[in-house]
Amino acid sequence: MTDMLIHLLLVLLMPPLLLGIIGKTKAWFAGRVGAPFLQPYYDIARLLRKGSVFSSTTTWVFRAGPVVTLVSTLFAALLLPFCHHPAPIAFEGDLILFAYLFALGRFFTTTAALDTGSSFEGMGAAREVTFSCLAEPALFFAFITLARLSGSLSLTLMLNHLSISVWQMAGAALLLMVGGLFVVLLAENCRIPFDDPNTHLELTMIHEVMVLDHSGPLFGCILYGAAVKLFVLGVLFVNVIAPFSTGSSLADWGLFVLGMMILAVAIGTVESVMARLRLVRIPQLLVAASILTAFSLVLVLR
Amino acid sequence: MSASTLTPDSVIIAATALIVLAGLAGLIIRPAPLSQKLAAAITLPSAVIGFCAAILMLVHRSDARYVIDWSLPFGPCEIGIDPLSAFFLLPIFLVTFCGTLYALGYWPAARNPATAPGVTFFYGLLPGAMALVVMARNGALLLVSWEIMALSAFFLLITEHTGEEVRKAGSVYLLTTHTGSAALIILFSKLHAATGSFIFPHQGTLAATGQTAALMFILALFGFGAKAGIMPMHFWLPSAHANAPSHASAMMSGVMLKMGIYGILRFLSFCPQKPLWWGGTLLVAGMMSALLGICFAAVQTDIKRLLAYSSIENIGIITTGIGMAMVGEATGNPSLVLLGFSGGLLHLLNHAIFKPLLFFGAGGIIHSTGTRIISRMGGLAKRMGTSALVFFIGSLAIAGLPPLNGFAGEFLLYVGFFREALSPVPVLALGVPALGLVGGMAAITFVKLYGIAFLGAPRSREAAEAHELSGVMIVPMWIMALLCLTGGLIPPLFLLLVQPAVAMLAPAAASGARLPASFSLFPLFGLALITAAAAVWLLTRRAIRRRGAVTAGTWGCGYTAATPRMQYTGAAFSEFWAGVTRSLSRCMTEKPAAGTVAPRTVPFSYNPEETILDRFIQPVLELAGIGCAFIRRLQHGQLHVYMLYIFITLILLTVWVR
Amino acid sequence: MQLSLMLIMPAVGALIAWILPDNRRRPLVLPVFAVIHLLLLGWVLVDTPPPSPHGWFLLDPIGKLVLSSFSILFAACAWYSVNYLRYREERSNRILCSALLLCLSAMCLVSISQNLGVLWVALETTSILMAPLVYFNHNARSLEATWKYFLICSVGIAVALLGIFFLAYSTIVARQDATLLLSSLIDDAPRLNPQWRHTAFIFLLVGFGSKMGLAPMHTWKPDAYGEAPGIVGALLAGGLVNCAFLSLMRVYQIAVATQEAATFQNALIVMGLLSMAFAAVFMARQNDFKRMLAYSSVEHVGILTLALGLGKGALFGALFHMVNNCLTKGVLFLSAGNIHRAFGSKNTATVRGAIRWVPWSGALFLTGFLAITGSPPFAPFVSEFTIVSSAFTTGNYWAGSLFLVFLAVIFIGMALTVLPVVLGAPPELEAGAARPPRDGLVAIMPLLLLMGIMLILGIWLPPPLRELLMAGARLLGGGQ
Amino acid sequence: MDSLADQLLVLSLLINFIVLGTSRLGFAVRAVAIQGVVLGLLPALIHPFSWHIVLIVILMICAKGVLIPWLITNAIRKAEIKREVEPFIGYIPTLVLGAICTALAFVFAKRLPMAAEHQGLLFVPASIATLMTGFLVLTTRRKAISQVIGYLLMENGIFIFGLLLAGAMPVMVEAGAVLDLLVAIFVMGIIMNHISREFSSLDTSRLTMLKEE
Repeated sequence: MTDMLIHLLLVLLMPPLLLGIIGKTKAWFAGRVGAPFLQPYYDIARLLRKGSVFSSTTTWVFRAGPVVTLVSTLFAALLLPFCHHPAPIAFEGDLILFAYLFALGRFFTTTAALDTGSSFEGMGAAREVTFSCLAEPALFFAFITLARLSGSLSLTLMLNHLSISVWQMAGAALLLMVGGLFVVLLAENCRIPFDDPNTHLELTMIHEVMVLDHSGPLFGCILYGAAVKLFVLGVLFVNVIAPFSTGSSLADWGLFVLGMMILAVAIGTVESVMARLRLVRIPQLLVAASILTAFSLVLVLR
Repeated sequence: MSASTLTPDSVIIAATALIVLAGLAGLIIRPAPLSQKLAAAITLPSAVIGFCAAILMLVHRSDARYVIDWSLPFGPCEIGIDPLSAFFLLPIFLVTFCGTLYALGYWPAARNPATAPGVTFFYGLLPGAMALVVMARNGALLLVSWEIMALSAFFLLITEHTGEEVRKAGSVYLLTTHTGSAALIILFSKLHAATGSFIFPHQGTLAATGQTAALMFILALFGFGAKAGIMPMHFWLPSAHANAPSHASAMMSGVMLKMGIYGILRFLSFCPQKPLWWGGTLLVAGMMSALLGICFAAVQTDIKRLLAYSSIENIGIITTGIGMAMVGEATGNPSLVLLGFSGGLLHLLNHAIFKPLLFFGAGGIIHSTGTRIISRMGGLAKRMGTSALVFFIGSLAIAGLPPLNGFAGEFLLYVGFFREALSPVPVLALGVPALGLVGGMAAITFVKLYGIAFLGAPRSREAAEAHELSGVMIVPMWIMALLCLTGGLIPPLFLLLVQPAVAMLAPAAASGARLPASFSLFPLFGLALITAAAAVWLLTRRAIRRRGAVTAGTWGCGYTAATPRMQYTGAAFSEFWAGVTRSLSRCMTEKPAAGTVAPRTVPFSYNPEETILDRFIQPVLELAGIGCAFIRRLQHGQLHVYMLYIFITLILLTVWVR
Repeated sequence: MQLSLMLIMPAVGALIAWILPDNRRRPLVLPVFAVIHLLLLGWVLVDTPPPSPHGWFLLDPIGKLVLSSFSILFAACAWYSVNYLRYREERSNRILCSALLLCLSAMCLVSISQNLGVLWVALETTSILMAPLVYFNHNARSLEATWKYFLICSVGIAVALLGIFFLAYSTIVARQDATLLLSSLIDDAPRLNPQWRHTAFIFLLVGFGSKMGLAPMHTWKPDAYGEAPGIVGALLAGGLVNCAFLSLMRVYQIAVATQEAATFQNALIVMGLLSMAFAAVFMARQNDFKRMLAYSSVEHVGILTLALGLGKGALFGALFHMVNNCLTKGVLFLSAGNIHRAFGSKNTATVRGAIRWVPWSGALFLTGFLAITGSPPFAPFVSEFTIVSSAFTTGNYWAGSLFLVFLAVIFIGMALTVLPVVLGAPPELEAGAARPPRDGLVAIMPLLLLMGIMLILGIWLPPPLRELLMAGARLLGGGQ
Repeated sequence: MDSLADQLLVLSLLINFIVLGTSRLGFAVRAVAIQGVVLGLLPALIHPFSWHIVLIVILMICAKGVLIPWLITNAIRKAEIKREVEPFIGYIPTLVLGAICTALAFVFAKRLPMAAEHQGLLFVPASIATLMTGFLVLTTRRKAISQVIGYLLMENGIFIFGLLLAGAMPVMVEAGAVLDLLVAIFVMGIIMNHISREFSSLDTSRLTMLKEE
């Protein structure tokens, strides 16, 4: 029960912190002091208090977009185990629901973008759907590998089955998979090298350009939702690379939070040391990710 | 009528007859508007009754057989309704009901006095023929009803035959269906040769083995597959669906394609043992159709062609399910059989709900804007709000997103593939990423369709002048939309209708294996999701209200003189994807370089080609024509040479005989 | 008694038609005598007359089928002709009417004669009588058509006569007194001298074949069918063909009675398939829809011959298909005639959207096309399906498959000609040109009736007819 | 008696060659007429006397010897043409072909068994040869007239064979056959008249309007 509560609290509260950490890391690399860790929380709070501007072309879809995206992402969070603590919801095939909840969110975000009738947002939507479509196979190959390793079709069992011993057994495969998953993680959350969350050159952006017209509380939802998405995929990633479990549950939670923070730092590092890719390269990288994960499956088979 | 004769099966047959008769009345009685209303008045209740009766037969899993002496030299004519038939009767009656209602607004006799009677007639004959197809237990009878079905569809298709494109579509369709029927004729002749009668053999009692059985399977796959639109026999489908009146397209795509699936299932049910390669073939063909179908759909510019290609995709998914079941049967894996059949049939039922919905929507758009080109629409959500809403639901459903019915069917197939992934030789595991890709592409397709057609600012004058549809057109769409929600929130309900058919097709598996228990949890999630979304929606709305909201123009990133024509078009949206899959979806894009510093207007054309039709069928026909023209010289008008022909024939025959 | 009446009445009608001076009223003679003929037909169908004294004349089931199908077709044509000839008042229809009626009686003679000699005489008479009918339009084209038709048919029928002589001589060689009587020929068929017999069969096949229009003796067909008026086309395709086919069936009866008909049957199969192949080739891209109908007729005699060659269950199909072909061809030729008249052309380049100008004829032409290409629910499907399925059950896979392939090709070819003719938008009328009159229901009624018959027979085969077909098949040695 | 019959048959064979060789239509017609008369006489020679036979003989001689030639010569006079212009195959080659055909006819006849009373008679080869000659004329000549002549030759050939069964054939059939033949020629004559009026020539190679292009 307490685990469940902690789970929910983490899901609801922690995500913006990751953004803060990433920002701090990048600032550190740039030799700046940077915004405080809690800056994202302030931003969201401020946005919730702001008034909104709506384009005259928009319809209810425009308003529903952020909401549904946020909700579906939160639901996806309920399907994931936080290292060795079973997820609140777990059943055979929940991994499919997991993937499709993201798809649902994406559908709403992109339609909301198209609702404004702005060509920039249309551009962003087109890129978003295309890239995520290419990212789909990578994710599923990874899932197949995990499923084969654990012999089950539920995220909880799949991820909690991982352990040091498993790593020793199928290290190579898992390594390949981790690579693939990291690409997916970055792509899905529109981080560098795929997308730049805080440039303002619309033509090169994907996610940011889709939300150009949102403002006020809805924009807050979007920011929060993006954070949650990063958090959720991060959890998946951390679960794979850090399957440590000390006997006590509290220590596990600590480990988990630590892991997430380290991940955020890693992402920040990547963002600071890498440049943004040219748009045309992105599909190739995503296909490469699918191939990596596919190889990991092959390795598991033999 | 005594209680004994009022059995569900007799009711179904009566309903079918009534629907056909209603169509006939619509043809004969004048004035046309009256007859159309009369026909509707007869059809609607009979469709409802038939639907309910079919459901009754399904839940009771009852099986009825009638033998009629029809004096044709094909043995006794047997008509029967078993769970499989009853299951396929559901979409027939459902779409008949909605389509007839929709037609009152979409194709009113008052506005098309010339064509309406014919449309009404064939719109009654088509479902009647299809009902007979699924009820026939005699090869000859099935062929007859099959051809009637095909022909009525043809006549519906050529309703607006003054259009060149329509005529071409009609010819292509007619030729394909006729060739398919030729294969079926051989199939049933072979069956006759094998069993000694045209009566269908009982389940799993077909004594054919080895080559004969293989040949029969191939014939069935070709003959029925051509109708179902399995790749590569799909080339007739897009133009046919695009050029028929929309309620006819809904009937063709929603129901008629499924008749092909029915035929394949029926044939498979005869065979006692099915080699592994049968299942493999079906699986591969299905996957190919799904992937390529949706890949082509994503790049279409014509709303109805897009929907038609997505029909190919969905048929592919259904076929995949059947193939999975076949493979499971061959490898003795009951859970796979169960998941395959259940997933396939469930998706079939779902597709029969959301595809007509979308075609109705498309018809509505065409009705009110007069164009089929997506890039000429836009901003319709503001002008036709209700249709936009139901269309949105349909798009979500067909994209296979939770919590709608499209997800339920694909979920089962996913589970099947994943379970295979745990097996020693997880070849089928490849189905998972494939389905994932299909899902992703479906998202591209329908985001584009809905976003470009309904959202943004009107892209043309017609779109700006669009008007909301009349009630009779909205109501059927609502019915379908609600069914989509029901099927998504309470999949067990639909599963109740699928299970009897599955139990009939694979009794052992149905009793042996079990479906994922999670299905019973779906309602919970669905409701939770919706309520949560609603809650957040209310919160945000309150926040927005409190802080006040102003309306302004779309933020043009500093560019202030933006016009509707600068919006992202459908072509532009899918061009990005088309670029990724250039080699597959061969789109003829002409993009002349702007050239000088001050570019003049440069034309930009973008049209996806019909690969099979343009690159294979047409050239072959051309060649054949040339060859024939060569031989035709024999008829040159020289009488004395004609005499020579006779003389030579005489001599040759005489020499041959001795 | 009844039989002689059936022979005489049309002749009387012909005489009356010849005497009548009034070109307007003369056509009315046709329907009158057609009705009388139908009544007589009903009579002989109800109580079959006994064979004539020396067994020369007898109405056996096959004869009944030919006679009744032809009489129905003739009645339809007669009804139609009244209206048609009103459009053609400039031309005297004296010869036409008399020849038509004489033709009727000659064809009766064909269907009842059991003596090959008489059969030959009657057949020759029909072909002679058809000549003036083909020439009805009196222009260069029809003249050429007539010449080709007449010469080829005469040569063919001459060959057939020689075949008959051979057959008769084979009896002499077999130490029996020569006879041309069918029954006796069948009785001592096994004892007939083989060499003579085989030669005779071939000569008869070629002879009657050229009259039926089997490829490659079909060359006269497109010309004659294309240039003759619709009625004549219908009677050629529905009547003359059936008479010739009847004669071929007589030969077949003898052939199967000899117990060693394998070669002959193979010859039949080959000729049948060859004709279908020719039809398929010539129908592709055919831009003259009346010639197309001619080739379709070639196709169908091919089907009939093939079915005869297949034997067994196919014989039932053959007989039934003979009837179907006769009636459906009637619909096609008559509606084609209407379209031809409405557009003043029979070339697909100019004839478009017939369904707009002559809705009934257009629709019937389309329906007839679907029927003749063997689409359910029309009767030809039943017969063709019987034939092909029996081909597969008797193990003639190649014949069956080729049959289906040709059917498909022909369907494509025919569809690509028929659809543009019927569908689409009619050509623009130049200023002042009046749109041709829509076709009246009265004029179209006979076609509707024929089509109705085809539809009913396609769904329900009346037991008597079925019995008749069975009996006929038995006569041909196909005991079901 | 039989030898005489054979000689007459040989005569008719010679006539075949005359028809093949000549270019003058009138001459060819007369030749065919003579052939008709010769064949008309034959039954009287090979069959014992009977009124039936007499009837046939008279019928034949009248029809083939008088009526038909008269019809055709009429047509020729109407059309004012004298000779066959340039056949599709020259005269010498046709003669050679004719010879080959005749030889073939003899070979063909050898293979067919004969009834005892007809052993060693020339009937079968003669009839086949004449038939083939008829075909030859039909396929090589341009003029409608010559084609009619070819048709006549065919008929004669058939008639020669018919002689073998003259006793067996019922009178009615014989009469009917001859009558039909007469009418046929008559009709051909009429058509020829029309042709010569339409096309101002009897050259059938001009009749090629109707064809598949």
